[in-house]
Amino acid sequence: MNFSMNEVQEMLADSIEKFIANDYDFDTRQKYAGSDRGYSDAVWQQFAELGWTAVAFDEDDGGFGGNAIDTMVIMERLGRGLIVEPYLANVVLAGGILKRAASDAQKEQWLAPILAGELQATLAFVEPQARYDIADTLTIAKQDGDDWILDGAKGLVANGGNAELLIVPARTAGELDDEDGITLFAVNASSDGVSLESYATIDGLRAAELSLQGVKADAVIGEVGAGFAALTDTIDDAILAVSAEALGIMNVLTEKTIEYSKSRVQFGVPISSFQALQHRMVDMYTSCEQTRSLLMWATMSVANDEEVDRAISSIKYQIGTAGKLVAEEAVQLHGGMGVTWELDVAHYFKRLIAITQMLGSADWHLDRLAAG
Amino acid sequence: MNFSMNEVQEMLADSIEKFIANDYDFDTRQKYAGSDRGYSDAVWQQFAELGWTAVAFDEDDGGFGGNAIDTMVIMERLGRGLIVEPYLANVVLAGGILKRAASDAQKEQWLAPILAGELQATLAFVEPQARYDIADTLTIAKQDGDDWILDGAKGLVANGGNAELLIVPARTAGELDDEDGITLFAVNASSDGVSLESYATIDGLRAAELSLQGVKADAVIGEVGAGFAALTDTIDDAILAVSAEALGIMNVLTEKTIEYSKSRVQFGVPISSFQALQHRMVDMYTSCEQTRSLLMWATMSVANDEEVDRAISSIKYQIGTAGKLVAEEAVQLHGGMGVTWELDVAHYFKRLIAITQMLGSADWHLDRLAAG
Amino acid sequence: MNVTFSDEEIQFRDEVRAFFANEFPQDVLDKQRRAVPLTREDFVRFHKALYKKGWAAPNWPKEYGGTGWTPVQKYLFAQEQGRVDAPPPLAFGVSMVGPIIYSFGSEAQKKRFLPDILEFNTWWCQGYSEPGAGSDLASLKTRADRDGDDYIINGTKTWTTLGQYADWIFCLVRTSSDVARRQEGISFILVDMNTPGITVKPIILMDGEHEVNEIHFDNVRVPAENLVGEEGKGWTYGKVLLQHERTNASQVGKSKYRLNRLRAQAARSVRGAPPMQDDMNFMRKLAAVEVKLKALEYTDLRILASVASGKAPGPESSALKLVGTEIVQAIDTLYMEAAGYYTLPYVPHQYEENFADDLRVGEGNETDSALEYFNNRKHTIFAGSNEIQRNIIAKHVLGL
Amino acid sequence: MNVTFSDEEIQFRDEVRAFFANEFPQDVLDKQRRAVPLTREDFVRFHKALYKKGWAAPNWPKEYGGTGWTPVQKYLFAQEQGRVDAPPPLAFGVSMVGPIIYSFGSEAQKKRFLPDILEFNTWWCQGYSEPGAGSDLASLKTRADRDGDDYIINGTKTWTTLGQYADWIFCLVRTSSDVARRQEGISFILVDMNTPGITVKPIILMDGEHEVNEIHFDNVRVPAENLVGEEGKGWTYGKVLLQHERTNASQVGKSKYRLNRLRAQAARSVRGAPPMQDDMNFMRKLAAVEVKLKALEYTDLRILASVASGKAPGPESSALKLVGTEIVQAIDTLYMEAAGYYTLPYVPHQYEENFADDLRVGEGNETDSALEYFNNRKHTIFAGSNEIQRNIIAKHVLGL
Repeated sequence: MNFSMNEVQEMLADSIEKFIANDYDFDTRQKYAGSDRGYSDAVWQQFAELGWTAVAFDEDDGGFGGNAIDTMVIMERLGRGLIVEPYLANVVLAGGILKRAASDAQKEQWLAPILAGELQATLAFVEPQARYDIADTLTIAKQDGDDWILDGAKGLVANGGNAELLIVPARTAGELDDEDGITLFAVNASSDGVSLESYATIDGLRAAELSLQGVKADAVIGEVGAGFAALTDTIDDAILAVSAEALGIMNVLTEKTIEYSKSRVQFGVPISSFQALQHRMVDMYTSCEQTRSLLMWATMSVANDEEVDRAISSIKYQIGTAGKLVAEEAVQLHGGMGVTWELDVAHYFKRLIAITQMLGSADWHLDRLAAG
Repeated sequence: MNFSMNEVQEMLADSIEKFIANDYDFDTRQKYAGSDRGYSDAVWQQFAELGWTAVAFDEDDGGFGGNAIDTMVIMERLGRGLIVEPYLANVVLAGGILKRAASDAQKEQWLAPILAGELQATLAFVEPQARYDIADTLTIAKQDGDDWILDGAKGLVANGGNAELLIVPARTAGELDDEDGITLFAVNASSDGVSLESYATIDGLRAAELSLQGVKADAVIGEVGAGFAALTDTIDDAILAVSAEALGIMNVLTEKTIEYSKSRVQFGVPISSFQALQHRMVDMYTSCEQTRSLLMWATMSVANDEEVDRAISSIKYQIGTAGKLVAEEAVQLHGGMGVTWELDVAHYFKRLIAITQMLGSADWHLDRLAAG
Repeated sequence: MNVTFSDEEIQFRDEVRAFFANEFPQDVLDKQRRAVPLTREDFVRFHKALYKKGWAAPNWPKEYGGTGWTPVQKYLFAQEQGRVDAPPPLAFGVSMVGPIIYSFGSEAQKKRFLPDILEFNTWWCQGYSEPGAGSDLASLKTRADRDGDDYIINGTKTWTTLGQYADWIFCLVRTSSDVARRQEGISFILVDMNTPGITVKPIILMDGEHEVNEIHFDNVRVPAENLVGEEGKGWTYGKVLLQHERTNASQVGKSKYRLNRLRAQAARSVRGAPPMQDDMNFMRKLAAVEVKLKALEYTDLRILASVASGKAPGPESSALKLVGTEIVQAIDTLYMEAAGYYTLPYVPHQYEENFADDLRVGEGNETDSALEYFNNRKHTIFAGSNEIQRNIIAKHVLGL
Repeated sequence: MNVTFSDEEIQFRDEVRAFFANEFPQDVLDKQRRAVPLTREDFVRFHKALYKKGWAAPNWPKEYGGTGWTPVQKYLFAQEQGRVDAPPPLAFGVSMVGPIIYSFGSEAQKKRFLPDILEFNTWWCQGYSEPGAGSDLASLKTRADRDGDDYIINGTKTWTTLGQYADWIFCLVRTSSDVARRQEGISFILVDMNTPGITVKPIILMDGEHEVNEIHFDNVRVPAENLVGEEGKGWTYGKVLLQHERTNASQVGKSKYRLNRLRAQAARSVRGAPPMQDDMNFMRKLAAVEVKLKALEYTDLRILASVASGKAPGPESSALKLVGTEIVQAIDTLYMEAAGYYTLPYVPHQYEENFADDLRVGEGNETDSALEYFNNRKHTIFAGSNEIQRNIIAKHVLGL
């Protein structure tokens, strides 16, 4: 039994922390978030050069043969840095589908350049009517000779405005929310009939509403009608990834709150001396510890392919509840300063809240656990 | 708009408070609770002589023409005194059925002696399998010539061991939980086939498991098959009554906790000076105030026959949640003393918890509200 | 015990309802419902509508142009206002500085300021909090030094709501430091925002909106005649007002409106998704908040009734702010749960007329849900944080 | 990062499992499951079973008869014990006074006391808390005055668990008052419960059971040789022990057992009512507690791993007690919700053999649910209340 990182992970963690400390302070983050693309391409290139994009891929796919545990190590630190670069969309989502379902040729064509930072990609898995059910797919694909023609709409496409490659699950058979009959398509964002309405999200990142009207797909990824397995496994990875990111944020918020409480003087004493606030900060701390424990369990479970559904819903439920508690307490205990745009606390808060709202809310996952 | 008591209510409240202050301290209460019958018949006679049993009945029925508001005034104070005398079973439950459904002759025969304290009665409305659904009735009554023969089982019959008159809802038609087809029967507790297993309840009161095997009923109360209306209205009264009792207990627990915190010295200061405890006592206080407001609304709604179902489920949900919070905080803040049999706090706690478990739990009533 | 209203009261309620249906600017109501921030001109128009109706100052004595309403009438007005989600009148002029001026000000000050407050010709803002003095207001540092017939003011005030629109500001300033209690050195003074040396610096809140400001005073020269009441008595005057700030803090009307709107929204399908009312767990939470709100409404009424019977609103009104703001934030969360994924798009002002339809995202004010949630975090912090409210109740109500 | 166990560890776990299945008194397990209080003799029998197996003292060094288990082995033992709901070994002798004696006691004391503790020939109880000294233990007043070769003890100890069965008691007593810090006047002494002047007064808890006691010392003469270590060092010795009291405080094994039993109970119909598992809201709450418990299990394991890697269990283990006891009480509430109306009957001991079947009320241990809920209120109060635990974390972990 061992809860510590291996050497490679130590090095990885160390280099990311150094990068954030030296090159990614809050003002820089805000500058990147406010830029046209919503992130810094230079930083993205750096991630690729340092190999951070390739950690969790097989050697054959040009990766380092890591797994969910390595991604956890990375994402927790990206969370601490409040990083806006599109790691989730490119590496975890698009990369996750490709490594699972793509042919060698397709990996050559798309996965390699994604990991190299040369191609921007994403997975358009949310449909407006589906709430959090990824099987709920109205977008349809019809065969026309050798071509597949897609029609439908996808929402909240992470990094959608920047992506050149869109991976689009569409229904080729079955009913509204059948798991069978979903096929994964590679779609070039510049194809006729593709329209992407890009916008900022509440956390300062970018997403887009995607509409597909008679769009010719570039290729089918994996087998026709059998895309759901790769889709679910990829979404599970994404849930672990954002949960690790959320834990990083929860810890930063707790540390900053403790720090602030020691420096903020009211009634002649630092507010850290008020017992009512002390006890609430203790609850923030234990929430972080409980969340870290659960994240480790969940990540190891997925890595060992044990109790995966339970692990995934448990950790996302935990993030949805403990994360919300820590976020709200951090703002409350920062008082007026906590609600200002100027202070980083509000932006950690907003990213954390955004995470609680994506990939299944606390209630949605608790329902899954309750149904057993 | 007016939230204060009228003159009659003021007098009533005043006389009950005086009685408790002078004749019903905690040791006395414990003595009565520990006696064979589980209450003091002398005290019960006194209640009847003072007319406290007759307040909420029409003049024609030998009452004072009061309503749910008067009962609220009484029950809140009986709660403060942690009274064990069977007011709920005799007056609110049995009396409630009789005043609504009984013939004048039957009122003469049973209601009058109940209000006079000469007859012990109760309503056996709980069935073991029914959880909190009063329509869920398996006990059946079959007609045999002019007689009705009852077979079945009832649980948690309040005051069952002492009651001479049992009012028993039984099914004369319809399915398991139809509202139609339920008939109210008067059963003499000493009839053949009646067996009553009496026991103490966690709050120091008494209840009994009732089994009916080929029992000949004394009479039908009201119309055959149409007993449900009187039954629901009576249960609604009972919910208001125990809610008022619970509010009385909540206030006592909050007052005692504040008092104790001022006298209990730790680390050289009274624990009332610890801010974390102060804020928790504030939440106890606001819970009491919120509960009082809701009880007043609910009671007036029932008195004016407006939004009755919503009012009833709202107040019982409030008692189930705010009551539990106040009860548990009171014990916790009393520390070790709070968990001892010796101190009255534990017994207020247990009665309050018992109330949250009867006549529909918080969750059960919240479901009713959610279903609209 | 009863909560029935007299015929006169019913009649009054109908008159208020008619006012909001006809005389109140409907485009302002419409903006409010679309969560579009109101312009300065919007505020002025609806205040003038109230003035025209003679309802500008419910709390003022009749002699100064007040309505002379009973507590019940004030309650009914607030209810009707909440029922249509009308923006509440700004408190700074009519509810805050006005009462201080007619209670403690000179005749000259009354003549000069009260009519313009009534008619909303002058926009007032509040200068209390300072960067270093939040919950601990008495530690404020902004100094007003006497210089001939003037005071010279130096310092910084913050969290000044809508200060960017203000013509005048009322401030608590320190006029003396050698006093036994810090409070005794504080005075109450009125300052023209156009006086040289005043700069208004916007503070953007986390929802991206400009609602509050930081106001810097750099040797601002103010005529001594603008001092209200006696030097050093400012704290006493100001406290009356903080008390008042809390009395409308339950926000019951507004919360009722939002819950009803949410129920209606939950009854229909949004974006083709199943209606939220099919989700029993969501409906349970909604019902639980409704119970809390119903209780608060009656707590409000109970305090109202005791005020009506002559008692002054005591510290127990702190409980109104405590519970009221918790309910506001619970409702925010319910809206976000209903919006689900569509909480995420950040598209402010997308419901303004000039905003292109095809750029809008989501439905049913979904994308407002997060912005409202963000903005409403302030309710448990500003106007005396809920921690301070608990301290007040602990000390003054429970005697701890 | 992994939580796989070595083959040796798996083997050990199986051995423990076999022990509880065969060598541990099965009637004791059976009583435990029926929530029947154990008799003194029950306790003695199962402790002797542990001794016979050589597992009496997992925490002791081998030289004194300890098992020399690794932290992982201790964890596995606790897991297996929880899995069958076996009563945990009493802490007073082997976990509390034992370590103090072999760490700070004289050779004579070691020879005299340790073997009987191992073999459970002497039953020990704890004399720390006093009526006036609960959370603030250092304010204890029980005095031990030197008189020749003896100490004369006067005072009262309270909350003494199972003191009615005890042969010996270990006490913190005040041997000197003229010291700089209150702590410095405190000494650690061992007292034979049969000494004249000791009276044991039962304290009945709200569930009606006799579990704790008040112990009065009236001029109790104790040989000075029973003092452990140096006079005035008792506080230091005692603190080690309080720390230890917390390390097994998560109660994960027991809580796991209770949740599994509840899931099984929820799957079947009780009293002909629909199974609780048809109630989604109940199952949601159950699932939520399971998540909390899973997280705590891994917090436990993480601390365990750090201990295994040589670090001492620090104040962060306070979090284990905090969360662990909250979970215990959350489970109590779930049992009461499942029991519904049948929480109410107060029929203690109704599952004892000699209890007449037809006098039993309810099913599925329903009528225990309230008694267990009542009794478990103590967990957030005794052994350092959760408020004290929060203070400890605030001070020693967060540096507030």
